[in-house]
Amino acid sequence: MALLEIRHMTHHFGGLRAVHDYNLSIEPGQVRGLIGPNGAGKTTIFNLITGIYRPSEGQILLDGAPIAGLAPYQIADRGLGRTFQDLRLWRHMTVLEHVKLAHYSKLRYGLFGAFFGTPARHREEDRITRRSMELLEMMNVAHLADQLVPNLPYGAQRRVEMARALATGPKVLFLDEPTAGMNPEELIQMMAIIRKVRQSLGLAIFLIEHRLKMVMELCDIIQTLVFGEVIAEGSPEEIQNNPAVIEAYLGKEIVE
Amino acid sequence: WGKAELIKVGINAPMTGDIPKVGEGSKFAAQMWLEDIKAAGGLDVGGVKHPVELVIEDNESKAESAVKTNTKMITEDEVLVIVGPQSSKQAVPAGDVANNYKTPMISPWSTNPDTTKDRPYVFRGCFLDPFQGPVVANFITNEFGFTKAAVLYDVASDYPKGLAEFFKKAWEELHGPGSVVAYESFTTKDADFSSQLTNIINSGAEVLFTPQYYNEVALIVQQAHELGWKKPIVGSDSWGSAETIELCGAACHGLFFSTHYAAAGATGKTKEFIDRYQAKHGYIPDDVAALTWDALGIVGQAISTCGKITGDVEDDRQCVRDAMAKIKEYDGITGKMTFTEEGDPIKCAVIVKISDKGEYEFYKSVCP
Amino acid sequence: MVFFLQNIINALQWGSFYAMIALGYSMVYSILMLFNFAHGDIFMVGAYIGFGVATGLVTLSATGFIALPGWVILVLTILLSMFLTSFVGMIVERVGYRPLRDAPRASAAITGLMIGIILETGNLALMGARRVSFPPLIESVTYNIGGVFVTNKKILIVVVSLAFMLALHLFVQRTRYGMAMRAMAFDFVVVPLMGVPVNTIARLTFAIGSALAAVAGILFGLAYPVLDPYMGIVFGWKAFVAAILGGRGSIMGATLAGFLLGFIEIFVAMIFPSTLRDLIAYSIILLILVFRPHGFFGEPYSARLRL
Amino acid sequence: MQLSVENLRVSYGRIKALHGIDFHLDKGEIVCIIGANGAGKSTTLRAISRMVPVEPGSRMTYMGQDLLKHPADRVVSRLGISHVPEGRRLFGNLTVLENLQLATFARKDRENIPADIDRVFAIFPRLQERVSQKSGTLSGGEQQMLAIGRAFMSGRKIMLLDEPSMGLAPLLMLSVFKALREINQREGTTILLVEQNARLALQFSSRGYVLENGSLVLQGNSAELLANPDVKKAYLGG
Amino acid sequence: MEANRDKSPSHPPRGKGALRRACGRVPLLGWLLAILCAVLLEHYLGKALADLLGLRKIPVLLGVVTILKKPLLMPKTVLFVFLIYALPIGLTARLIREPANWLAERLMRMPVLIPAAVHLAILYAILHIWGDVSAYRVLTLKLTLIAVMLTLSLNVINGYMGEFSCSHPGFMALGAYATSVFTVGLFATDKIFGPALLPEALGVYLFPVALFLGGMVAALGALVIAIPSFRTRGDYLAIISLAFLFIVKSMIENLEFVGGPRGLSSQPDYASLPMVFSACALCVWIINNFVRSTIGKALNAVRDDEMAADAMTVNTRRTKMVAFMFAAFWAGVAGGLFAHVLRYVNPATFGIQKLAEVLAMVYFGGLNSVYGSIVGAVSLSMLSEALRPLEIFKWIIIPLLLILVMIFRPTGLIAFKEFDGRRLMQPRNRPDNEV
Ligand SMILES: Nc1ncnc2c1ncn2[C@@H]1O[C@H](COP(=O)(O)OP(=O)(O)OP(=O)(O)O)[C@@H](O)[C@H]1O
Ligand SMILES: Nc1ncnc2c1ncn2[C@@H]1O[C@H](COP(=O)(O)OP(=O)(O)OP(=O)(O)O)[C@@H](O)[C@H]1O
Ligand SMILES: [Mg+2]
Ligand SMILES: [Mg+2]
Repeated sequence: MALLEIRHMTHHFGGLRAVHDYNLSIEPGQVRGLIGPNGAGKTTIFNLITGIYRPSEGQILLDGAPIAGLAPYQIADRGLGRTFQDLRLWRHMTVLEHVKLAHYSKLRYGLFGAFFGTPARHREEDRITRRSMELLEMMNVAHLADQLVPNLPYGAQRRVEMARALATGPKVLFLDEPTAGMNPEELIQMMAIIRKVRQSLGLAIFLIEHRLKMVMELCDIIQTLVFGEVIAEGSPEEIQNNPAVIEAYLGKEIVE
Repeated sequence: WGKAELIKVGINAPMTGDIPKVGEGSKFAAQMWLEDIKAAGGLDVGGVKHPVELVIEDNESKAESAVKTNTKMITEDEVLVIVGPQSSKQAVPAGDVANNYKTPMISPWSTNPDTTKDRPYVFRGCFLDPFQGPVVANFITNEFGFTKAAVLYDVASDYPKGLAEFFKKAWEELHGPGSVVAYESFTTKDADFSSQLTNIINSGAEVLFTPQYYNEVALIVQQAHELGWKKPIVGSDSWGSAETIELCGAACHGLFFSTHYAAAGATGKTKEFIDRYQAKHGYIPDDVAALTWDALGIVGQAISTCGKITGDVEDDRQCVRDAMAKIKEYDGITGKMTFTEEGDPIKCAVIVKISDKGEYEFYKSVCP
Repeated sequence: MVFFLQNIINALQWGSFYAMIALGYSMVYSILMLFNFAHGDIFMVGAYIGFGVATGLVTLSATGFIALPGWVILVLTILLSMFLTSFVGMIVERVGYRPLRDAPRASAAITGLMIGIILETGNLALMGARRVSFPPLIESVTYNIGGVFVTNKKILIVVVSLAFMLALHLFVQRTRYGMAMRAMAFDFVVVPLMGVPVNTIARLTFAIGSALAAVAGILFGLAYPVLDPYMGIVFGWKAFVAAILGGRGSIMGATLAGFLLGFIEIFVAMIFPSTLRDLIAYSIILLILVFRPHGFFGEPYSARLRL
Repeated sequence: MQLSVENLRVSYGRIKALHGIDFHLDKGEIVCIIGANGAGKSTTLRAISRMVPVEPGSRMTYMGQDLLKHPADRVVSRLGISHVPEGRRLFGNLTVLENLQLATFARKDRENIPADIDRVFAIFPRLQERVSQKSGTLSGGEQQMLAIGRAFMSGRKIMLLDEPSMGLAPLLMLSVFKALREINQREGTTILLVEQNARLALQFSSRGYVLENGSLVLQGNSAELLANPDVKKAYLGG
Repeated sequence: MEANRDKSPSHPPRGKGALRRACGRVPLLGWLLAILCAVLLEHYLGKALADLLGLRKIPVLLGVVTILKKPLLMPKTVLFVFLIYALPIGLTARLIREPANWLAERLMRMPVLIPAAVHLAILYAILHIWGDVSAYRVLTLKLTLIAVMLTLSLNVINGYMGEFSCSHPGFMALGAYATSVFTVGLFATDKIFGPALLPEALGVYLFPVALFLGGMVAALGALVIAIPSFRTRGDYLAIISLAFLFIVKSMIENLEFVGGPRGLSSQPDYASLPMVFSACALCVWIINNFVRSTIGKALNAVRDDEMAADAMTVNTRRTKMVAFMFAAFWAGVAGGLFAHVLRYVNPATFGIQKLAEVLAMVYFGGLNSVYGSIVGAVSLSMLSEALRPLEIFKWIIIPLLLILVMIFRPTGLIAFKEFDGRRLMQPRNRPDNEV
């Protein structure tokens, strides 16, 4: 049984069919890519899986259990972590607080601890601080721990978002254009980070990207989405040479 | 004989907030009273002329502020006696403070029984709702012979609400249950009463009683006429302001209300006061000014009859309070007053008719 | 039936005030996304300015110098007061809102609240504690139509306010000024990049909103001729309710919600014991919002909105 | 020289973003500015379109007249300098069409507007399909097209583009750049382009500047810069 | 750090330059002890000094009231304040700097509750002795402490969670009435509830229970707003909360058994200074604990980006519900205390005006900040008390001041600042604690 399995997922916005009969199955440790022209419905697929929208039709199974219809926080808690295409960080919080907060559902002190500052709470806070710092180190942003996020360079913000997503303890990590707005050097750094994450945490990754270098080098299997439908699925080489993909997405000049 | 002790009189009045006009009236009356004392060279207590100082404080028309003001005047300024606060929502909690500190206080205008209840140090200068309600009910019955009345009042304000209830009770005692055919209310600061008035007109009432303040009176009366009401409208002492006519105009001519004194055709001291006030401030004093004036008169008399001011403010307060409780038949501009055990005055009410010139004419007097 | 019709007339008049004031509120609200808590007090100032102008004109006309009929005075009063009050609005914008444009919205709301208090207190200090009576510019005539009483003033009020609403709606929906206003509501930082002069639009918005408040103030003066410095508070807050209930930035919504509020208040008082009016009326509002969480014409909460 | 910038200095509070840079644009050119994250590229564009205040001593002239005496809206409406801001910044509550119309707010030649809108749709047919959709719900790439279209509507003397390739699919990226070149050639619009994707930017432009930590460190024609080993190392991914 | 320490309420007016540097290394403990000295001085010598200077009484509120009422007395008043407060505080603080630092250091080595208790005890002693001089001061103090609770609890919703809630006076009213019904019904003889049901003596001990109940009633009321907040936010929620306020007010006006608009009086005199002080200290402590915990930080996340919060496992519904109920609880407790300080409540007290007052305090002091709320509540309460002699102009000056603050510090005086008790109490003899 696959880790995450999606069957026949379809979604409409009003009259617009954004996603049609979408299927996916991710195995542990896999890196999957999702590419497609702008407006194809990639982000919508992420939003559907992570519970921000509820699919009009179809099933989503995580470890065999259906998760469609659960609230986003419940889905996140069960092991789907994500980043956002348009960086959704909390303006007034520090980097460390971001990562700590993502431990929310796993906190072991309740409101009582929050109100009265029990020793259990202090222990717990110390524990998640340590773990958060580890994650920040992994992302090479530990030195920024006490900064407020709006002051950070764009690339750092992306990495904070990723650390935050990892802190939820995901089984599958969803990355929506993690390198948008980065220069080639940062792109290479980001690729290294993703490899590191995959190796050390052993989780599956699902990636939306327009930077071909990234997709082709990192992904095991790539899906190409056009108008909400998957037109091709396969290894990087297969995709790169698929005429339909070239036609709809890559363009001849790029491939050449 | 050193210098004569300074006597401080506190005035706790709403200079800002909802009813600044009331504060203004109290302040003006108090200042006139002080002028008189000054002219006389001080307040004569047992043959010694004591200088008098007014401590006028703003209570912002808020309960907590009135409490603070009273506390401040008592403990900081060490006033001998306090006049005010005017409305019950401030006078009730402020009275508690005065009573706790054993400082005599007289609220000229508060009609809520709680203000003075079980508080030996607290007095008031006006009659209470339980008295005024029946006065009006009897008056209407005797004068017009009506049996079906309607009431329109402000639920969120304690004075109109209290009076409305007492009127209703008195009326139903006279004419049986259900004889108040419409009992309608609105909320402070409302300006439109058309729905309630439509209900009232629809109910077949013969008379409308509305114990409201003057600004609302103008609106109620005009709107009632616009909705086709031609029957009498009767009010209470809260109508007794020069502004009622100013705001209401001809619409109010010919209406009746019960009050403490009638400005038009007043004679003697009352007229003197009215003329003096009008000369100075340009308008005929409201009932609240007249009541404050009387309250200060009572205070003055109580201090005088107390016999001596020692400078030990606690003893003096006790002395003044005892003297005040003993006042008999104080002859004020709003009538003769004697205090009951609770510190409430026994005094007559006056029914006033608004003449076609817009003056308040004495119509008849009703005594308990 | 007569009874019912009468209350509809009542509600129309009452609702038109809420609608007019909500409209001015909604103007500012929909453009700058600010709660203009000073709006109720601008309404008060408008009424007083109207009072001043009307009294002046009446006196002038009484001297016989130029005898003007009542309706001419009324029209002149409305126009002059709109003009004058719009300056008050512009000053409020300049002093209280422009410096705070990048600040959290709530801070600007607090400034508005404070400006309101200053206007109230300033009025109290200037005019003294007495209330003033608005001059009856037109002879009140009551028509009895089958037991339903209607006055010429009521008709005037409803008609004038509906006319202003329609005009404003067209202005906002059809003109580029209106479009610029709606865009500013969303993100005013980049509005200048479209060649739109932001300050002018903001000033214009406040000017229009305040001018409407002046009209409302004068009509109010005609219908309820007692003015006091605190008369705007309750109206301001209720307009706040109506403006938002209508839906963020929707002129039609604000109008509709204003009338709705008027109808609810009048009819609740008609059907239920009137002591329970606020309790029931606002429970209804609350329920409406529970089931329509974004007002009548509003869009869902957008994360772009500042604090 | 159409636009000349001398000693441009900008700071955000205590953070100095630009330390006095000089550059110029000639009419009809395509010029790019490349540089790392946070180098001050966007700030440069914002300074030209008067979105951020500049420090005293900075000079900017447009066709010989002082640009600094114009507030932001008049830079667009009088001088015809339009700006596609970073992150698109569409008016999400307006429809696609309304966004385009709004950009013509101050235009005097109102009769040409419908034709111009049609031209935008000709360049980006996708927008025509979405013409009455609220722009807030467009996909990232669609939004980018609209942002460019909007700039096209508001001013065409100079267009300042802040990372137009961000988030675009490869094919679309090409068509956007083609469209830009078309606008440049047909209308004679000068284009100042800021890009992370330095290779693309240099291929597309005729001249380039390299910005590092708020100062210009290199300039030259694009082919030279492409061949420059330092540039290669730092910005072209080795 | 330094700047904020100066603004915290119990501190003397800010010194300048050299003086400031000299005082800079005095720990909080030192300041508290120095102020204690000053108030003791006033307690024992104040009257004598006032007589000597020809002032009739010890000036309340640092003489501002006196100066405004009688400007001629200004030199004397200022001299008094200087001799009794400024000079002794400055001198003592300087003199006991070393021992105080030593003591602070020792204290900080113990479990944090102990130094906290010591500091609070001294603070209480200061307030108590200061208040002993006149009942007016005590009353002002109590109402100020209550204002702190209200402001702080509203900040939880409006600052930390970023909603614009208008219902706080409503919560306060619920608490005030619930508590009053409890105490008046059980422990007082009055005309509404008849004779006392329980012996009077028990009342004082059960008062905290009454307050707790009041808080719970308010918290239940908060559900009315918390539940719609799942579906809507921002402006819509603002008017829901406003409607709630109108509803509560109207409901109480219609409840005859609590007196309707006439109000409810004869509450027993339970709200003593120690009671109010402990409630306030508890409130500050618990709220501060909460907002600094990761669970509390979820409020900030919901404010800044709810969708992201949701995707990061934060149960946003629960978070909102907790925030509303928690804040309402404290507003209810504050309301209960308020009712017992005044010993009278009526629905008119809990209207728009109260709302404007609390909102002003929150935004003046600073959003998202416990410091800010304390500073906002204390400074505005004190200011509006001190400016009372100006009557109408007070209501021009205070709003102007607020507008200026908003223009220059749009998020309030001390916004987004964590209140760290431990750091506050640190000894300051080492440079690293200086900052
Ligand atoms: N809430 C919504 N309401 C209506 N339409 C929507 C909504 N969200 C997205 N869409 C539409 O659905 C389509 C798919 O959008 P989506 O954001 O998934 O695209 P994408 O593949 O992520 O594109 P990009 O690469 O540009 O980010 C787009 O045409 C968009 O306009
Ligand atoms: N609004 C702001 N407030 C404070 N600092 C800012 C602001 N905007 C930019 N900065 C700072 O100014 C510097 C230059 O920023 P700018 O946005 O111009 O960089 P950029 O070259 O466009 O980078 P990027 O590639 O990330 O867009 C950076 O250090 C940035 O942190
Ligand atoms: Mg996308
Ligand atoms: Mg940039």
